[in-house]
Amino acid sequence: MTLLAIIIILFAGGIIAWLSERYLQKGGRWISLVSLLLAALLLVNYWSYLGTPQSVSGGPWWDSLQAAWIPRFGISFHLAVDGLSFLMLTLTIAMGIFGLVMTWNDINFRRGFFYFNFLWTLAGVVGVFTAIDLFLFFFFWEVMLIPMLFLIAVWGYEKRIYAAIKFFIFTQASSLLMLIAIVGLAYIHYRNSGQLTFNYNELLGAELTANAAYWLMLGFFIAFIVKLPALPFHTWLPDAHTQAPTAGSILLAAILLKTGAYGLLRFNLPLFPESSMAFAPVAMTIGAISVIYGAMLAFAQRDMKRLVAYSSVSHMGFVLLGLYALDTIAVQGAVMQMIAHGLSTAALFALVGALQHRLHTRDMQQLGGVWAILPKLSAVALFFAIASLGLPGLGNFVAEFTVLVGSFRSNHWITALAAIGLIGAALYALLMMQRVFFGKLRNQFESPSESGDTADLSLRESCALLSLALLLVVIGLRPQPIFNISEPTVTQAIAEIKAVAPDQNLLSSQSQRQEILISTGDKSP
Amino acid sequence: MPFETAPGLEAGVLLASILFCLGLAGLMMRRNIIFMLMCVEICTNAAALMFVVAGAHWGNADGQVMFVFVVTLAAAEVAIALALVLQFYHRKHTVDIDQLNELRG
Amino acid sequence: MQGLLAWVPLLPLIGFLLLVAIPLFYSKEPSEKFVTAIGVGSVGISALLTAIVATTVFWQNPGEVVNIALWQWMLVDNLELGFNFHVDWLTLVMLMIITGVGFLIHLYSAGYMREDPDFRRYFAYLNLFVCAMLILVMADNLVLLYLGWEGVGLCSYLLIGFWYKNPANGAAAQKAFIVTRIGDTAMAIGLFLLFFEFSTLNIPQLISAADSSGANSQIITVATLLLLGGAVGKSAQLPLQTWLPDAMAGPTPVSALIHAATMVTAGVYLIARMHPLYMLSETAMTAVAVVGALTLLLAGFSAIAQSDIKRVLAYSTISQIGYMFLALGVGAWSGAIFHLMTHAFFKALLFLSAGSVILSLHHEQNIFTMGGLYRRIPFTFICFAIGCACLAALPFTSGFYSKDQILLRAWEFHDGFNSLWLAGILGALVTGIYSFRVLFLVFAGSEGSSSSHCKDANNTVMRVPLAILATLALFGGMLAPPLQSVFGTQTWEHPAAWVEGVAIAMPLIGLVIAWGLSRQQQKTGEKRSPIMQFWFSGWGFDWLYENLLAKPFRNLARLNHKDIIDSIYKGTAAFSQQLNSLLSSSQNGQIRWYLATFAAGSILFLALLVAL
Amino acid sequence: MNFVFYLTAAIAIISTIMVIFHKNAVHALLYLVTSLLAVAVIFYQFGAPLAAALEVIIYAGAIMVLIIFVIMMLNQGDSTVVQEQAWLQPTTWVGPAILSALLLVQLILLVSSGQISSTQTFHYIGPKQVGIALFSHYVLAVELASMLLLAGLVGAFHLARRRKIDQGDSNNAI
Repeated sequence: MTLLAIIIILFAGGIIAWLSERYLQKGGRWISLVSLLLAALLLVNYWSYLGTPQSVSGGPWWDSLQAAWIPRFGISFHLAVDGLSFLMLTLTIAMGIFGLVMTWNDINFRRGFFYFNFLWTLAGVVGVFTAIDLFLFFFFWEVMLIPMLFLIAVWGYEKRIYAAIKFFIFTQASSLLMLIAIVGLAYIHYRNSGQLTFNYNELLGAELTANAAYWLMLGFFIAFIVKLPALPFHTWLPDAHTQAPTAGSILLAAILLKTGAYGLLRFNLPLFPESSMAFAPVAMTIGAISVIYGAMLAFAQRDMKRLVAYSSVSHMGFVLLGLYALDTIAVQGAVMQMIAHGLSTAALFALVGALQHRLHTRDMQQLGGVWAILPKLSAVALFFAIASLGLPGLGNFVAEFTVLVGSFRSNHWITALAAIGLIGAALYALLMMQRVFFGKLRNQFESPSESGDTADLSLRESCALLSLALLLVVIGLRPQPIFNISEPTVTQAIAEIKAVAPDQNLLSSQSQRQEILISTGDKSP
Repeated sequence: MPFETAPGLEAGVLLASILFCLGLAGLMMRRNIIFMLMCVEICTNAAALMFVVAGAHWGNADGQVMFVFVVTLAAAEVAIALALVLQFYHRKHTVDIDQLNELRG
Repeated sequence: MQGLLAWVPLLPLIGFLLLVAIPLFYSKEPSEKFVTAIGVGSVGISALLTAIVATTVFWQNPGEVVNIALWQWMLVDNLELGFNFHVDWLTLVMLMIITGVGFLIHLYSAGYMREDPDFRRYFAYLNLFVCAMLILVMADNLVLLYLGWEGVGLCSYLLIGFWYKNPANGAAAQKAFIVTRIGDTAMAIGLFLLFFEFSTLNIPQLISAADSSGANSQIITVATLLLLGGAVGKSAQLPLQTWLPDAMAGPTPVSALIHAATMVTAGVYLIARMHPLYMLSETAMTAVAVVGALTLLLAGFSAIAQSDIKRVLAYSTISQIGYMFLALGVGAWSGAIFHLMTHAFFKALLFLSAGSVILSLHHEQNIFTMGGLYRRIPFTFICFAIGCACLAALPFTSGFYSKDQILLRAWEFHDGFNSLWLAGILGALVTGIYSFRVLFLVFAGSEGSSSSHCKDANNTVMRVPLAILATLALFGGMLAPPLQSVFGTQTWEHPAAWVEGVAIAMPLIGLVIAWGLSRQQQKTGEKRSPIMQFWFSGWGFDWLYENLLAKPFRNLARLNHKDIIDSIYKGTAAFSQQLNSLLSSSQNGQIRWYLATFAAGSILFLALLVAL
Repeated sequence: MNFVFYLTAAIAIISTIMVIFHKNAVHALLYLVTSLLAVAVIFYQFGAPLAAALEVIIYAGAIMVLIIFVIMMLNQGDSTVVQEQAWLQPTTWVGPAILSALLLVQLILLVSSGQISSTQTFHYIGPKQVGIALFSHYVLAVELASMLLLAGLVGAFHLARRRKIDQGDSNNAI
């Protein structure tokens, strides 16, 4: 019931926020805050599950809720939560609160409708992270898109319509693919077993021919990596991120991208273990190339927000790499990367938003030397920039390191390639610091007399950003609790795959070893 | 009862075709709506002629029945069309059909 | 008592946090005294703690190994990492250098940076650096070491670019970080490979695993070479040495602490720490030695041609670390660490006295505008001279003892032809030349253009560290650390007397040459012959990398800044738009046009009918 | 009798040509009436007296009168002739003429290629037969036609009504 309550609270909060605009000018944000806090409070319900590691045999689910929805087609309203979902839910709610607080005063028109969209996006995402019925999953997948579309199209920056349409076409086309794959899967299962169902747990046992499984897997895969996004489907992201309002960018970067990764881990790998295994090298290559390509493009940008957006492509490449390494360490690292990237990138977007709010530009050619006028903001930006370049001791490092260590075990060369992305990350992160915060202060910013706008971070912003920073440090130094929470889900997914080909993995690692031996040759005695 | 004076089916069809083509040509070349309406009348008339000729050839009353319907149609059409012309002239003070292009894509 | 060790890295961290958090509670900038108390005090207490632990625990029992487990960092599958410290004598030596020399440099900084508007930020960075460096040397697993490794890299970046208003400083900082990051990435891949082979990254476990099992020697070779990549990057060795000369853009005490005494020697520490692995691979050992030999020569010659006092010292640092690598490569582990220690003393001394010179001359760094300063700033002169003597390894200075050990060991290391020893000896000559050249150019001879407005800028906080460091530099040779517990007892027969003789003579010959050279150069000024120009540019490495790597990358990035992949989608969109406008232009609202198309269509249709 | 047919056919064609090329609307209309009358004669020749009568009464009579009325109501004056002159340039009519000619050629080709029975017998179909067919077999169509006419009536009345049209609201007045 808790899950349903969270979703209902968010949906209802959105509607109330919209309706209340007529009576309370700025009431929407308070209503949103209250509903988000309520949702967070409900999440605390699951506190008792945190300490105790769940046995895999008893199923990984902590809590579930099932009600018939369209029984005729075997569709039910089936929500469930396990460690992975819980982490993602926590991230969702936390980032929702963060985005709300960071943009507390930013929305000047149609406030009610804004908060309506904001909360509905979150509600959709919560649904995506908890839906266990494939049809319901698809339903929520669509629910989160439309409000996001409005967020971009109504409150965005100069080229918002273009960005919104691009975002919509990409995600809609990809979710269509997913719908086909879902229906195909249910249909094949129906033909084999005579039972029409969209239930995840039952479809896990669906018997598929290798060929059919491969195509279905590809359908899911493309849908999810468009969202992730990975090469070559990433191009909606820079536009959408750049044009979205700050709160929208935060939602997009911190949460919406994670739905793709979540989908890969929750659905793609367990549903199609054999074909995922066959496909893994390709997916890992895509991931590694995304890492490098994203970093390179981030380096080439002038627009600060675009830079951060491309850095997302780079970071999410690590997630893809880790997931398809099909190795416990790497998958755990991918989960960690989802969280760490959510925190660091959300903060960076918030900072760019704050900067633009104050200096009215995000073009790095026009910025420079901002440290002199906004030292606090710059220091915080420095922190998140180095977090994003993967400095050890912060969350992103733990994630990237575990991803790489794990993937190295399944494929040396691709991982080595992806590791080059670490250099790329340093290039773009430092470039941003140099161009924006260091160097000479531009003349037009020198006189703060223009307005009180150029005030440094307010207490509200500082608190929001510092709590994120603190979280990153905590994750960086003590990531174990998170690893523990996601462990049952990850081990189960990996076990599922390992069970399919118990010796194939061994074989491949053996052959990898052989490869190394050959490549190093006879250098040492 | 056979009707001996008839000049032949081909001739009738030919005449109908010529009249129709003339009407179509006029429809395309005139810009004045009134003239266009007249050309529409020529076309419908040619079609009606075709019905009658064919009916006569096969000795069937259907041809003339259709003629009756065509006339009915023409009457209704002209009535509506002329009303539209009046309204159009009232608004634009012209009878130039080229001014009526607000439905362009 | 041993638990105190955990406080050693923690105290600077607390100092850092306090300094950073001040604006949260206090709207005004705190006074310099307060900042100094926190910044210098934290490191001072750390140094004190280290000294206490060293005397109480380690002095009595040289074989003592202290393990401090703080908390579990990660436990995923079989990847188990702890936030644990492992302290043995090797670590202890590093601890003493970092906290001891670090404290002195902090103290000096308080004087050097006085009245800088960003005083607090400076000490925050410096404290963070000390913390990271301490974690680096105390780590008991390679990932924790990597944490410190990257942490010091970050602080180096921040401190090089400390005066951020000058874009050149920022560029130098960026270069430093990125070049070292290239090495770090190699090192990271090395860690992956080690974990792949041994399923652990804990250093003692790794070493025992490598020793005991018939571990795959090829993998160990590759892994050690990759670790060497990291060491080369951090220690500014060939081929990643280009960042260090530029790193002199930072404040001079920073150069003393980070780019001379501690951080740049991290590579040496890493290899020394992992020496059992290196011993398993002859290839890796040779690589280390060759890198060291080549670097020490290349950097030495470059140092001769420099005109910026700090760049001379930077190249000399590269060269001296080359000696350490040479020592590592020939298996003189304790010699390398001993040289690391003495080098920390005398190079810190040199940088700090150079700082005094620079401050006295109002931030003038060109040695050709100096000259005859020994009269104006005698104290600095004495300190600098002591530093130079140690650097050149004149007999009975600390540098002499440590370098002698390396050269002797290299002599033993026959590979048919004593090329490594020859490189070392030639390097000793070059060292003599460049160190005394700069001494003579700055302090001796006639006064240069900027000497006239020289004003002694030393105050007490600066003099005290200088004095202590000078003493250490002179007599540090007596303090050879008892590293047998770590590296085992190494014995070697004494070589022929003439070998010793050559090693002693070289610096003296260098001194004479330097005198002549400096006389001549003071007359000719800054003109350089082509070969000198080539050396001045650091053997063209910067040029090479700029044109081979940086420029192509930048051009590629610029070419592709619109994202070539997006053009696929943009192309699709443009195509459909074209199609749309084509079709919509047919819908022009002209009834007569529609009629014409209708007629044409009928004609086409009938034509088909007729044709068929 | 064929002579009469060809004569009336020629009259019909010529007068139709005059309709489409004439500048003056009233004159053109008179030519149209002529053309329709000629067609009525042809109907008669083909043994369709009812059709001939209806052609004269409804087409040439009622419908043409309607058009005349409208021309009068528009009351454009003499300027129309000049305007028509300007609108009917060779560049305007060459294209349509070619298209129509092409169409005609194709129709002729089609007609001539068909096998027409040589027995050129035409049947006389009187009003009675037509009436019987109309009110037995086609009664539904007749009802529909009546509804069409009713709709036409109402529509024409509604559309032609002159209303006060505000400037701003002119777009959705119809």
